Amino acid sequence: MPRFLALADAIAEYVHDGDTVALEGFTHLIPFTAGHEVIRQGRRSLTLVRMTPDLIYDQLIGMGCARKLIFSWGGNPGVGSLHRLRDAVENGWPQPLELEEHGHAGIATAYAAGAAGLPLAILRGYVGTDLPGVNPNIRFIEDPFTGGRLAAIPSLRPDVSIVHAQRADRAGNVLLEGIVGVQKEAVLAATRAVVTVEEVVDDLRVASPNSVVLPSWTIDAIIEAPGGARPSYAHGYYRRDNAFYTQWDTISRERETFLAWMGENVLNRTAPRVGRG
Amino acid sequence: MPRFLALADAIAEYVHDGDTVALEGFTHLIPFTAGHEVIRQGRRSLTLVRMTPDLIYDQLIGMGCARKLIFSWGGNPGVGSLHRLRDAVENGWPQPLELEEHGHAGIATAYAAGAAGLPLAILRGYVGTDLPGVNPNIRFIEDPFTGGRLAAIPSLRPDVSIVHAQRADRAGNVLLEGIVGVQKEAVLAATRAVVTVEEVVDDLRVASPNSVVLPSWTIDAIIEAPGGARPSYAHGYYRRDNAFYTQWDTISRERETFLAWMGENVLNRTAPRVGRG
Amino acid sequence: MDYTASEMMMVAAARALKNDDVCLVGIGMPSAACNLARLTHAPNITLIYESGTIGAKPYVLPLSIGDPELCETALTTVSVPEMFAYWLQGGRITVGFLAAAQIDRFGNINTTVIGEYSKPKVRLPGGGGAPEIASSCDQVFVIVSHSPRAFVPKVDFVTSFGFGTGGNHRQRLGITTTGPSLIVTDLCLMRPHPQTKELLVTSVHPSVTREEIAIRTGWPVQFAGDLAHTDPPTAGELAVLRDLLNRSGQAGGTGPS
Amino acid sequence: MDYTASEMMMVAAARALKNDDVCLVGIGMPSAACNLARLTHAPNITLIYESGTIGAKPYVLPLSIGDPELCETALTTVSVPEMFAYWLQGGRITVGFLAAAQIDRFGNINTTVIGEYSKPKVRLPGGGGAPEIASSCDQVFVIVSHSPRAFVPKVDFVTSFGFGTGGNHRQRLGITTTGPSLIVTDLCLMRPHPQTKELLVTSVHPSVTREEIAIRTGWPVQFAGDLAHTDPPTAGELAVLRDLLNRSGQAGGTGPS
Repeated sequence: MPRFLALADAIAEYVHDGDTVALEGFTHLIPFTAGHEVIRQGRRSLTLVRMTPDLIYDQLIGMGCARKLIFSWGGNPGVGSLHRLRDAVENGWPQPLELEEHGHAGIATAYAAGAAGLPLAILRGYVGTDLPGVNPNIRFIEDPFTGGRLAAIPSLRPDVSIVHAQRADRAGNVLLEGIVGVQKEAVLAATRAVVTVEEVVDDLRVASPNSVVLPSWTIDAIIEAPGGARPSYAHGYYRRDNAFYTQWDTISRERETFLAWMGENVLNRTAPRVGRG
Repeated sequence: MPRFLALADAIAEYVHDGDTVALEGFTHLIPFTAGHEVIRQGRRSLTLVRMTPDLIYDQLIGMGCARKLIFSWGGNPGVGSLHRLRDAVENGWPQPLELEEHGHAGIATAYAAGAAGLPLAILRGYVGTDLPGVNPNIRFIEDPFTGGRLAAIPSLRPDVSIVHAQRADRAGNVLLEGIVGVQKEAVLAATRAVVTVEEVVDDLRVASPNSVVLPSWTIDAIIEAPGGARPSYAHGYYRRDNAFYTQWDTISRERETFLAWMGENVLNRTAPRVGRG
Repeated sequence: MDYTASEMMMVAAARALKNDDVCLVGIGMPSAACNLARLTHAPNITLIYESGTIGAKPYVLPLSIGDPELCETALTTVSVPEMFAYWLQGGRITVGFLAAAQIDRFGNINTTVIGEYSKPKVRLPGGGGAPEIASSCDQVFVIVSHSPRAFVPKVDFVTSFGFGTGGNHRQRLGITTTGPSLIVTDLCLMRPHPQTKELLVTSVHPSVTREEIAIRTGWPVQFAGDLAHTDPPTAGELAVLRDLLNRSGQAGGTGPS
Repeated sequence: MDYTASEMMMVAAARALKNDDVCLVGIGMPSAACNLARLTHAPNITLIYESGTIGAKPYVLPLSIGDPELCETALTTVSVPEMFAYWLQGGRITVGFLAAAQIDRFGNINTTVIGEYSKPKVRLPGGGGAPEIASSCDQVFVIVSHSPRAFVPKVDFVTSFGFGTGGNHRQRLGITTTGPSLIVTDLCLMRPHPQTKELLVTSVHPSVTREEIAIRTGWPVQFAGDLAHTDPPTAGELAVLRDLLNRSGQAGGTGPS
């Protein structure tokens, strides 16, 4: 049974300097509120993992929380670059950022392999590309049956995965619905799992026997954080703030405007002390 | 877009002598009606694949349709032996049956690998057991990252997979709900896919965006076959006939009673000529 | 209070389960034992059936591992490939239950064939989920009737690896889980010796003698130094169990598994 | 009827799609082109976004590949690991769309870095799904604005493999799919030469000259012997496209992808 915690307490307890951390979400259900608390608590030297590092990772990187990024696509979807990510890679500001770069197929299957207790993932991929030349974690193995070659990458096993979901029941079971991304895999692959939810309810309201549910005993901490995915969205609760994603391009382009925005909108706010569900 | 066919026409067109055939279903949604038509049409030399060959495979084997079985558990769930399977293996009646034997984990991941276009599946499995000694399709590979050993088996790619589902819409999209087994993987891994359904409807009535749906373009033929899973069951339609599973132990124990039952209940019936949905 | 040997087995297995266990449940006695635990001292135990039903709370015991009752009462139902990949192989199960046609002194189990594989005297159903349940669950509980036919010096076929030839054989093969930690029979409980891993009788059921156990074990069975005596089923345990079996139409026993 | 170069690109890409295609759709122009096809000549086309939405029929164009509009209109939404395993790698996609920061004469694509990888002049977003889209889809369509900066003799980094060094390089690497079969630019359509696999101009858009194409291509571009002239967008195509862009709030263009 997970603990129902306030956000600040959960981040303090479960996210440590130097951890490998995945805040997952594929456009939908991105755990912004949790990420902001990681920034406020000043975590350092994190290895961030994510298929699609987007604005929250741009913010974590720009605020100096990360020393390494394991990723496959680092852009602002439909808008353009992540300027803080670029500044870290191109200019080492505020500190250098080591990259371990994959394709989506690689990261997705590496999370799945982690969830499945396998040390590696295999896929038909990377053939002919320059990625294996810059990422020693992309290798090739021989199929003992056909003699064919397949790409192999180590499975992903984050120290802690943080995801946002629609709701939890009071026993701590969690429902994810809509674009579910790799969140289930990220949770099951991780040593520790922290989940923010829109609401804690008596009845999980599971629509189908095959709905995506994380049982309570797979989760360490649950935080009730309404709006916790904004400016991304929560299917059935609120929609994506596409305008903010566009504005971020301007906010983040220069270091000064970025720092000013972070000060006003993240650092000077305190995490809501929501009581238990 | 799949074709809506009568059962006899679909089996005649899509199941050929010598094919590797998977009639999948994990206790739930077992395609009995389709299997009976395969028997009536006298298919021979089939390689049957199934995690849990149960009564319909006992019938196919006892009627001489199969030359080989790829499987992991061949019993009558909660009741005991499959007597026709045993008679084929122990006494070669009505003909010898070659076995390729795995564990559930192996077959499940081999279907998944087939669906994923991989030539092999890897798993932590089979270590210390005698199965690799009797199944040359169980081998071991070395993980290039840790040096550890993992079991490897060829992916499963049936010539034709046959499954039963709750319903199809008129465009040919199919909904599976409840215990969904490996049916999605079996369909996606196969060269040809035939689906019997309880009903063809205007509205698929999908409960969740994450419900298990097979898009029309993954299926070759759909047959409206109400009750097509009996004596197994269809979640939301009818329940499992546990009494018949128990009776089968008596019916199938002796060759004569088996043949009499098959004559009366399968051979002397014709497939319902259901029109298109 | 009168009770049957089967009832003693189910009660003894149920007692070994804890409230926070996540069990991969087999059909028959394991299912009865797990649900008895859930209905008595372990209300929050998680029951998983390999059909993909997670957190099932069946009101009546299923005949098969995929009965509608399981899906209808489960927290969620996942595909079978996911069940074996994320949940079993992923190391999420604390206790897996296995049956055995044969079990040897080191807890290796045969459910494949009696006789030679290529020309068997009896073709058994096979491994199903058992080979990987035996290697991936933290612990394995085996429920089996005590007879020299079942308790053999060496199994005809290793379907599910226990402790191999004993000692650290599991670790040498790279298996990190505990293995068969409890054998429940109609006569006694057995547990592996901490070093040799040979199965020892650790608790004798009421009104069973050492001689009876020795006669019905196919190797020179050893008894633990601190041999215990199994408490008989309590009236409360029996009432819950019989009610469960009765409403499941399985009062006469749980059928062959 | 007046139209923009972007409109010509989207219309030309849409025309290349068939009613039974299963498309892996990128954001921006590919999404506009695929939905234009769906709303005109290919009503049954299947649109898949790599967020897991299968059979999406968005009324408004999404800004991201995971906008709510996609899930809400899709036949079903699967997990991202399933999307890449069963649907892309499984060989279920007939046409994948790719963007390019750089593309070379053999259709190799760079979306990773300009300059050296370890010390890039410009760090681009990276591959995302592209490396495996390029190898697993039956065909790949590339939509890219025609400039010498984009059409380079050799890409700085091969993010997505096209035809490598040409000829049978794909087959030699064991890749069985067709590769980039159509490049749509604001000036022309290009297709690979059947043998050499060098990209040839096969159709010139209205009022574009060969010289202009040559100047804006970073290698000595060749023209097909049976060079065609692209039909301008029809009034019907433009009406549907503009209506789609307008209601999506993207009338000024589809934004950078």
